[in-house]
Amino acid sequence: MSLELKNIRKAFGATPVLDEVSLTLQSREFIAFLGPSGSGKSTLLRIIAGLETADAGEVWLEGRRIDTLPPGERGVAMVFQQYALYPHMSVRENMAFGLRNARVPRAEIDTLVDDAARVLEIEQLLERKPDQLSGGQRQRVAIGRAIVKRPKLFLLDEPLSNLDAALRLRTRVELAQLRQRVEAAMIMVTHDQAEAMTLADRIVVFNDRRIQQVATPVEIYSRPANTFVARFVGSPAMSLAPAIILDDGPVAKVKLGDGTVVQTAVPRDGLPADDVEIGLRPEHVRVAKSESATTAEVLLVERLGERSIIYGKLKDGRSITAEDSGMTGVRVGELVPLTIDGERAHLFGPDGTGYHRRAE
Amino acid sequence: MSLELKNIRKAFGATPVLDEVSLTLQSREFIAFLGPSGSGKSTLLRIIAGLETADAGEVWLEGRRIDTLPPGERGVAMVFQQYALYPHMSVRENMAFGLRNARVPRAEIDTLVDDAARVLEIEQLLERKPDQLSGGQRQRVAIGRAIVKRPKLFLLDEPLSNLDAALRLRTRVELAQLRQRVEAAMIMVTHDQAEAMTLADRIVVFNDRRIQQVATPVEIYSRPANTFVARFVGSPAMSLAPAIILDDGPVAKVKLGDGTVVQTAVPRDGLPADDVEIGLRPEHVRVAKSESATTAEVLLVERLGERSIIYGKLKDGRSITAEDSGMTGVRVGELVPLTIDGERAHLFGPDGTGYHRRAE
Amino acid sequence: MTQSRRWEGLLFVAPFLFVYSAILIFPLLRGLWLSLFRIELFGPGHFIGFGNYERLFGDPIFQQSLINTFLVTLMIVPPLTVIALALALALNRAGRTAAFIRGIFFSSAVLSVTIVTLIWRFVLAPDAGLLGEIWKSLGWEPLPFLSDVHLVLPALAITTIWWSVGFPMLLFLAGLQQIPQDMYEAAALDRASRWTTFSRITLPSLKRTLILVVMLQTAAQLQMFGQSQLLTAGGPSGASRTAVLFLFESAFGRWELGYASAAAEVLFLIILAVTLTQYWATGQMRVGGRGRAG
Amino acid sequence: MAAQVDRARLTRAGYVALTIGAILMVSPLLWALLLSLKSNASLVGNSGAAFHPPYTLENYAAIFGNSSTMRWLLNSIIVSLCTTAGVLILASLAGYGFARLEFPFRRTLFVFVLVGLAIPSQAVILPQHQLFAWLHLHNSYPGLVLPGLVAPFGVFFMTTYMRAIPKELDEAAMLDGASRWKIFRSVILPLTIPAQSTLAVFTFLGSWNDYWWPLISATRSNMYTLTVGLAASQMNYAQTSGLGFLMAQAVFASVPIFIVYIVFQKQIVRAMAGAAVR
Amino acid sequence: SPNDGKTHIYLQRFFGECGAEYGGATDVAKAEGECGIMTALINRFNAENPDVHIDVNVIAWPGYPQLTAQIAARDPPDLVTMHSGVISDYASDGLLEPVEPFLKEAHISPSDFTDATRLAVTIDNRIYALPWDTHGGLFHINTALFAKAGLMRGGKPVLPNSAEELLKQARQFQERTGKPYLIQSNVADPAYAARNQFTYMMAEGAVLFPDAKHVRLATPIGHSVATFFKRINDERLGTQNMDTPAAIAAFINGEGGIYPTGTWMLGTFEKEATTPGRPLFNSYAVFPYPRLWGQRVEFVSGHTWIVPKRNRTQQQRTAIARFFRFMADHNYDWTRTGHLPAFKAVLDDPRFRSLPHREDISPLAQMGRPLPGYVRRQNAIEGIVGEEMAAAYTGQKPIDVALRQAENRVNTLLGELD
Ligand SMILES: Nc1ncnc2c1ncn2[C@@H]1O[C@H](COP(=O)(O)OP(=O)(O)OP(=O)(O)O)[C@@H](O)[C@H]1O
Ligand SMILES: Nc1ncnc2c1ncn2[C@@H]1O[C@H](COP(=O)(O)OP(=O)(O)OP(=O)(O)O)[C@@H](O)[C@H]1O
Ligand SMILES: [Mg+2]
Ligand SMILES: [Mg+2]
Repeated sequence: MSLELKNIRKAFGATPVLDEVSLTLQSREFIAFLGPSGSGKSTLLRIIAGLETADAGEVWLEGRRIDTLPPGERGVAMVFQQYALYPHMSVRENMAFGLRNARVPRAEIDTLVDDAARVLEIEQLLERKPDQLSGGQRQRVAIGRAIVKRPKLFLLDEPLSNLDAALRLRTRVELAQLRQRVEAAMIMVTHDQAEAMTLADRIVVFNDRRIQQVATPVEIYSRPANTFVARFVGSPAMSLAPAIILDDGPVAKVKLGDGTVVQTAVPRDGLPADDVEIGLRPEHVRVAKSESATTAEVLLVERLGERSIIYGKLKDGRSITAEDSGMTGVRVGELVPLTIDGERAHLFGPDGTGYHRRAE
Repeated sequence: MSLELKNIRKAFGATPVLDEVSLTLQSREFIAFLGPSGSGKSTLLRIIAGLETADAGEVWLEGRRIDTLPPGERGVAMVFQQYALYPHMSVRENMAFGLRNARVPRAEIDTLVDDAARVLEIEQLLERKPDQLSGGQRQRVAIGRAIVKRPKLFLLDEPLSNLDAALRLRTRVELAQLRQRVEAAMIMVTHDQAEAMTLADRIVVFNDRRIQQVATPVEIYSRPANTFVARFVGSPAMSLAPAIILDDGPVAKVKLGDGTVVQTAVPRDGLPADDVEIGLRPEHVRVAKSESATTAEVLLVERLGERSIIYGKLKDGRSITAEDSGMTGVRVGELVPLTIDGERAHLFGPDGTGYHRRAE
Repeated sequence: MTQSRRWEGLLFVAPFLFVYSAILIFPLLRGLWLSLFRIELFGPGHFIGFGNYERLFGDPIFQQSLINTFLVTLMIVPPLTVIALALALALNRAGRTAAFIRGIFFSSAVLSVTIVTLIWRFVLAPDAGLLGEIWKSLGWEPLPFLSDVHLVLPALAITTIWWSVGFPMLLFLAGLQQIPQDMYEAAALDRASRWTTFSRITLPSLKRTLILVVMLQTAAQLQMFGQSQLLTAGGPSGASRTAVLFLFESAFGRWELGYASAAAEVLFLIILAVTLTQYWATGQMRVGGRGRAG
Repeated sequence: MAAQVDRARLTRAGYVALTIGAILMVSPLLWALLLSLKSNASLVGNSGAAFHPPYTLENYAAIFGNSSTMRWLLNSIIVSLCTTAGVLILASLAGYGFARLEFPFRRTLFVFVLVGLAIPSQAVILPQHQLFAWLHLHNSYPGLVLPGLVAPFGVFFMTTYMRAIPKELDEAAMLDGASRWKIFRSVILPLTIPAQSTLAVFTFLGSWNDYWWPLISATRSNMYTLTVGLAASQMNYAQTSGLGFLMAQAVFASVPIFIVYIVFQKQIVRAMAGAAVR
Repeated sequence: SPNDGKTHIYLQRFFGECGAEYGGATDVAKAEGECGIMTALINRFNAENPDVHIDVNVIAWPGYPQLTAQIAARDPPDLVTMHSGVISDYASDGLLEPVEPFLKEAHISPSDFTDATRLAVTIDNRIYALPWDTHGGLFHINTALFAKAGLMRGGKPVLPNSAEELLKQARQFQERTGKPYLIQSNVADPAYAARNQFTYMMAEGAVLFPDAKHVRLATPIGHSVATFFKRINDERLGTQNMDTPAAIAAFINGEGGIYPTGTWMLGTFEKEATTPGRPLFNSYAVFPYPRLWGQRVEFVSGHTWIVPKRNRTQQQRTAIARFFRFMADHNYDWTRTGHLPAFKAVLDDPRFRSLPHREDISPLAQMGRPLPGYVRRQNAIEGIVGEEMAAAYTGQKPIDVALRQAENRVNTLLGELD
């Protein structure tokens, strides 16, 4: 067990930001904090780093309580959103600064920095100043600065959000590889779910001052704990629509507002009485070749190359998102038949709790 | 015909930025400028707006030569990357500013602003100052400021790049809808290809001071004019590998470096003699259930929920990207069998020109 | 944060606060104490409560000096601000010429007040001065800038503006460079005329600088001393005696330490009131907070 | 019509006005320079003589001929440099404290410092003199330097400037195990160099031209600063017979500051962009 | 350095610094100007007294802020130049040593002093300074213009004997030459108006200071003096808007008939008068202020040497006495500056009388009147009276008002003194 957070509470003035947050990280685990803006992700990260003090609660790292220590002594390293490189220091100095403060011998500093630079392929940049680097290079320096300290825990606050799409993708791959090479746990804050899904062992979904779900990416995607997680994760978002449970069988069969009946694989037991919401991912709602269970009016077609997303509305006005092949012929305004893959449907109770088919 | 650019040339000091660029826009067409950073997209947009002067060439809008007019009189409106809202003016004043300068009567200004605000759903924000708005709201105000002027041409310079992932997606949809409602042509600069693919009628791909290709999104994706376009568009990027054309049949059959033979649908005639590159989109390289034509070592698995991306390397060390289902069991380090959909393969000549299967 | 770290901040400000309190605040308070005495430079003196203040408010010379001070401040601050702003606008461009001209407009600031007044004496003196010569060559009667009750304050104002235009100009230049370029582009697309661009974009964006300049200049001009002392000795007939000259004369000329101290305190309170009013009015009071990237 | 919509092009009238303004600014200075090159005798009763040759360097010779001048120059340099260094140190420390650190009464203390902006120096000069007399600091370098260290504007300036530096830098350094002091010295200070140069120039300027305090504090000729020393060299209180000499002194005394300004001009403008304005 | 076995005396003076020219000069006769002569004198003293060394501290004119500061800091010099009008301020607070013991040791008797200087250094029958000169206002005259105006008799300019005559001559002068009769420095120079008012009120026998606490200005005499000078301005018989440098330049350039200013300008003007080609060449004469009514007296001041109170060794006291003796012996040399001697003997010295114009101005040493020694803050008073009178002369204030305000301001000032 690497990091343990116990009942962290934090308010800025009168506005509470975190409410009794607890969390445990395994050694070498890569955790992503995912959540909308303002949900307290950065704040929690900063509490772990010691840049912010919690109002209550404890932070333990590898068996040591660290929330009483100054940031520099906690054994954590952080990569900031804007990198926060020291603009007046060369790349080498930037990376060496923390080591020098820790009174590491000069020779050892050089070795550590050179090693890290090799790993990150920034050896030829060591003598430059940050403003002579491109965005991606800066990022790597920021990571390098964290690596050299050989921390027990890496904290990354939206490390990719400043990069353009292409670079972001590349850097994402680099981060994933880095992860294999360093012997530390990592926490990455993001509000880009693709990032979280791609990189993390487990994802912590935040909303409204609380942790909504802690689970592996696959689980978060396929078994969202509640409507918030369901809608927040997945792009395009899951369509949600009110449904009534029809009374037969061990797995729920539901009827949508437009009359469509969907046979789900969600077990009946535990489900609330009647009013639920059905959740359908776009890839489970496909444009049918022929007549089918339900039809929708097409509002917008997004052609993404390898597939297309169809934004439509059902007969009762509920919006639904469907998928079709990249070369779809569907046009805006058309009525298209849809097939719903009921096996993959999710149900949500009135309090938002999610119910899913039995785990495989 | 709405906008016509004729042989635009532009250099900053000694560095040329645009080289004989010509382009024609239809009325009400939505064009996206797509290209890597520094390829001159913004510069061209600014030349159209009159914020920059071309060294040579002409700009015509609806039959009128406009490159001699001051920016305010060209009948174009622009949405800036950082929005460039006037921080000391309320939303209403921001939107009214241009109209007031054009001496539109006060009552008419009010109507126009109210109308635009209604369309953009920012009526309740009209009295706020920009710093009291969220990123998405600011964006809409910036668009509103452009709309009220009823321009013949909208210019948008990376309008979405400042938004977070979720908001970007929503705003993208909004932009698409806006597009249906205004009677003007639109040019949007972006380096996010998903954005360009989703929204534009046609995409103009820039690189290296020149237009690389002008075509519809589907065509850009399925028939890239050259290797640059091929690699730049599509995420994850198309894998490219050197290949030798094997001499038989009307369509090319090629052999990759690891010996794999791929039967493409690209007609032989017009193809260069022998050395070509083959281009394969990830969705056309799939993890096979059983033994298959080729195998790759897995370097990284990106789980995107509904599908997974496998980054691997072929036996000859060439990297290749493949796709698998969302719940893939593939692990890093494994050797996996791959099926290549040769029908969808692209070929590229030594000068980079693309050759594709016959258009459907 | 732990208690010790909270006090750590105090350590950073302590050296300045110590020097500041010892060398500025203590003398100020001592002056306050002295102002309650009838006391000369030498000799014991005796406590008279607010006697000095009563005398001060009944002293027409002091009242006149206060009025002069306000008038001259009013004559200086607005034009100085406008000129400095105009210069900054004109000189806000790259290139050696602009830098050279900026240097010229700053150059007067390096002179000491002694030299400035000496130079301006030769400009303003009606019989031998530069302006006088120009006037005469135009066939006009030279204006007696330094001996006419109504012209002497404007003369001081002109001198001061010439002397101090450099610093505000630099402040405005800096302010201008902070205004994002794209706002101007947006305005150009909005068909804003040059005047509209200036009045609706540039000026509002410079608000903070403007206030800073006005505030600093107001405080500085309310303390005007050297120009009045050296150029006109406060004359004619006290028409250019500023408040600081008054207190200087009281102290060094008439040795009325208590009285001068009282005048000093009154002047201090006035300047404080004016400065703080301006400061509060602009909401500069916010100190610290989470200083995010800017 | 084109790009540079920002820096509105100067109109012809603007150019004319600017040129006239520049001439107005500079002509008194040139005139002073010319005067300094004339013998005193030739200027008596006729300052117009400045516009005709012969010119001479005798006034400068007189300045350098006075054995004390170099001593005064040295004093001025020492005092101005020490004052400048002191102000930079104190103001930077305090600026950092006010901009970044939480401590009791921070806002109150900041306002307390701002109050200093309103204190006319003439108003405290006598109590100050008494204080320094008690401390036996007159006719000493500390006596000349200390009052100059009280620079509320410097604190105000550094505070605003430092507030504009991204706070993440402090935090990164904290995680790098740097102490508060180390952060201040190694991270923040180097980033405030433009502001430091501005403050340096203005402090140096003020200290160099200061007259009244050195006048009453340095009463021994070997402790005079240049301003006081040159004033004492004045032979004639009416400042007439030594006009050329006087102007030579002015030029001589101004040159060092002007050099300082030219050297730092770029930094200054950049610095003010950082502070002041936000 | 202090360890050279010599007795060190710390002397503080104004008059400027001219070490470049006179740094090593001991030949007093060859020195020129206040600064030159003073520097040479002190060099000479040091040379003649090898056991004593005078450390000179040159201060900016007039040096009182510094002296005050030094006294406050308990570190005053041993010898200081002081205007006679200022002595009372320091003396009455007990900050100065009475100098009789030094005079005695130097064998100087107060009766050697001219009347004007003796009065000036005596307060309550104690002598507080060694007087060094008398200076006061003189009529510096452009004789070429006077000739043109028909105002020369026997090679001497005709000066008025009464107020009316002055006005008449002035009008005549103005008519014939087209130039102003009087060059006046009215701007930033309160001393000019104060000198006029004091001089001509004294001439009518007015008691300006009946006691140490009161001034009497708003009297019929005061009124008529002010009226007279106002008339000069009303009739534009004098220049209106000049400050001192402008007035000096005007006089040197022959822009007016008479420039009433101090003795200290004599040297400068004389030099002009002996330089061929200058407007003033061979056209310069100078006299004390003429009697316009009443008695022939004139308000004057003077430079003196004072000894601030502090602990001194016997050697230092002796050295000060020797300095006094030396200065007394060399009083003539100082008169070459244009100031009048402090010692009667010099007035009769043929060397003095043979100096240009000295015959003409020497009456000033006898007719000169300082303000009474018991009057303190004479500088400040001069400033106040000058300011108010200038306002009255130029018509900026009604005469009554100006006189009353001057009186009130001075009385308040004096009344506040303990
Ligand atoms: N220093 C502070 N003072 C007051 N409120 C703060 C402070 N820091 C953060 N907050 C508030 O606390 C809440 C949580 O902030 P936090 O930065 O942790 O969000 P986040 O999840 O990181 O959001 P984002 O994705 O936008 O970075 C927000 O409402 C924010 O406004
Ligand atoms: N004012 C300028 N002066 C000099 N060079 C410039 C200027 N503006 C742009 N450039 C250069 O011109 C090239 C094209 O710039 P442009 O802004 O058009 O690129 P872009 O395609 O919009 O890139 P991005 O996606 O980063 O916005 C770049 O190399 C840029 O550095
Ligand atoms: Mg955050
Ligand atoms: Mg761009």
